[in-house]
Amino acid sequence: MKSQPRLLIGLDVVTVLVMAVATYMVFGYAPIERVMGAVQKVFYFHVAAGWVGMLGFLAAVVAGVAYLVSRKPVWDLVGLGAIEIGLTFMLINIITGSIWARPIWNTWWTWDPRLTTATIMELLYAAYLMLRQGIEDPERRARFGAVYAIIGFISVPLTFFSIRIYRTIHPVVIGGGDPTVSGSFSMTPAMGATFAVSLVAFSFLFASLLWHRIRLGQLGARVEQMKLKLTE
Amino acid sequence: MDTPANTVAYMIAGYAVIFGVMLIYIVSLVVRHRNLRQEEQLLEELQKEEKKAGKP
Amino acid sequence: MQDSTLIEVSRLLKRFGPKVVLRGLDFHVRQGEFVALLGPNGAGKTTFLRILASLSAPSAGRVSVAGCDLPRQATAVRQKLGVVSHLPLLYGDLTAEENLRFYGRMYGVDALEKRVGEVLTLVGLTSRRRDLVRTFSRGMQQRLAIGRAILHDPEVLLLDEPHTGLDQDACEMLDEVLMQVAARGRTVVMTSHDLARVEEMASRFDVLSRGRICSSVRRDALPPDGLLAFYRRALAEATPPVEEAL
Amino acid sequence: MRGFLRALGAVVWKDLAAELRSRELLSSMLVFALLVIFIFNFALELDAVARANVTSGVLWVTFVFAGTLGLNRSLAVEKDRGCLDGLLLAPVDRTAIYFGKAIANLVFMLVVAAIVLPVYSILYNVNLFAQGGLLWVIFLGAEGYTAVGTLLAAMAVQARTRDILLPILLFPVVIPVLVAAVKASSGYLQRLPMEEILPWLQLLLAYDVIFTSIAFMVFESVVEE
Repeated sequence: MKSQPRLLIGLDVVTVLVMAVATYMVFGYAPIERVMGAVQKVFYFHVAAGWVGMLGFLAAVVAGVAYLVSRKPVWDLVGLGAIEIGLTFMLINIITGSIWARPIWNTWWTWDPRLTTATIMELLYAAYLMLRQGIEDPERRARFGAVYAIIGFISVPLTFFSIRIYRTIHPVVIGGGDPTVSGSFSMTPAMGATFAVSLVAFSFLFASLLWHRIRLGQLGARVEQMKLKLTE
Repeated sequence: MDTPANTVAYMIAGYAVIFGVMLIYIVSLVVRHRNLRQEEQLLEELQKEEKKAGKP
Repeated sequence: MQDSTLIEVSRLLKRFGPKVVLRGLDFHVRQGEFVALLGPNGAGKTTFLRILASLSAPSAGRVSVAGCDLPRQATAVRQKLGVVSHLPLLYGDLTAEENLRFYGRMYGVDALEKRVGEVLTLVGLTSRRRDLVRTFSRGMQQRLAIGRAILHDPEVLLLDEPHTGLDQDACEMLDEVLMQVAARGRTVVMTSHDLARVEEMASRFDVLSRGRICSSVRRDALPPDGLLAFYRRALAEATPPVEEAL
Repeated sequence: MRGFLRALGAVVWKDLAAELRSRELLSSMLVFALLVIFIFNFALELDAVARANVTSGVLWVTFVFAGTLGLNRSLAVEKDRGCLDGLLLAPVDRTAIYFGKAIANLVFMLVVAAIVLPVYSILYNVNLFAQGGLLWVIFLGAEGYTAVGTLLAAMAVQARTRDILLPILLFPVVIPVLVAAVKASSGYLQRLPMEEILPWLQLLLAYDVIFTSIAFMVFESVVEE
């Protein structure tokens, strides 16, 4: 087993540092929002987690296309890892969204397009994992995984639009939006800075986790190979 | 000026979920990694034994 | 002799994930040969035949059939191949005739009705042409499967264990059809477990073991103690500790 | 191109001829569809008021469920006797096979719709044929559904868990079709002005175009080895 490459160690260190800074900014630097109070602070990591989820699913599509073109097994590991991470962070996004919704909209759940789409994505990629589980041949598993990741991701914007045409009550923070929608707020510069740092921190976290997950997959593949050699 | 609503409990719950789920995922990575490493070492030993047995 | 080589396989490698099934297989067949591929279970016979049939892509190595490379020129190769597997590849809810008509259209066979009639006569199913394949016995299905495979008059016929699940009579009828095809100068590659049966039919015997062709012999060069003895020796030489019994 | 159309036609003809003979697929889809409608009748208390709102939803849920049944069966037939290999051995473009299967499946869905609609009309004393637009919606919805469904069913039948896999794979992807088709249908049934129906029709059309092309591009990698 090769020891960790220096770049990865560096990435880990940077990730921990930026995450610490982001966490500090959320609790110590960003002001408390005037109407919603402390719960508004959930917003920073809630959106950042959703961002990582989307990054993961997007990376899985890129990896899927790359796999279908090149047939290199490493792209399958990238795709699987990206989806695993995407699922984890989309879950965080959905739960925190629900926690936010409770005091602000007085309900745990709303059929708002983003929330609903996020949940459908969660189900979609859970189906991806079930599809993989049902196939023994690793090559076919990779191929079908790639195809489903592509099909699934392309359906997401259409799902979003189809639900969007129902009226939304989700706050549109960036780019103004409807001020009458309860739960929307305008960001002060300090809030904006905190938000930006959170996004950067979570992006680093994503890169670092994905890299570790790919290495885990490679280790798994190596162990499989050794097992085969011994049984021959 | 209105005083903000008291929603500290929700904020704490939110961040507990955020860090909790991330922690679970990282732990799962570590555990899977450790299991694989153990298996790898075991297989390496078996391979060595086989080579020894094969030589004479 | 170079120009009559019909199937050319060199250093063929096939991997399923970490598992290597074919490791550097070399295989050459000349026009008109009837090659029997022998080997224990798991030697890679079916995998090899699926690669020749263009159903499975090689991981590495060169495969060419009738001058066309696989998998690049797969469509051209498919036109020249007839394949019979241990599954019939027929639709139970269509009649014998309709099955052949369907596959004939897929292959773009000219004067289809006439050809369907010819093939049905050849495989001895003319009287059952309007019956559903579902109602056929295993032997009749297998004969029709051969009819399906030779419908477009392919240059090469590939057969994977065609005798599996057939009784004695059905086997003999199948062999008769096969010999007629071979007698018309077509090239045949067939895998089988039934040594006694192929000893009568094939013109060459190749033994596949652990993903390689380990021995090959023409029928006229077969040792006096017969194919079975040759096969056992070939396997014993290929795998030093005798672990794969017949 | 002629070879492509010939092969496509052959696959469609083969599926329809086999189905005409056995009627296994259509009869199971139909019986299932009618059962679903009856279950809805009691589960939702479909009185006159409720019906006006839920008719299109009931119809589409019925089509979608019956559709998975048909898709699974249509591809399982190919897999079981090795016929899929038989198709793949033919010297034709693989996408001709895909379109052949997809068109046959679309025909089956439309046949089911053609029987369910009048039956529903009689059962509930509404005329579903009064609005020609509804038939359009059914065609567009069924096209998108079978385009994706045929592709995913081809994957599902090659998996170990094939019987349970198809709906799990298919439903999250066809939600846009379902939402748009339900809204467009109920728009027509409630005689809403065209500008309220149009966005849904556009969404359906966009879905059909996008997913038919995607399936066209990736089908080969679903069946090859």
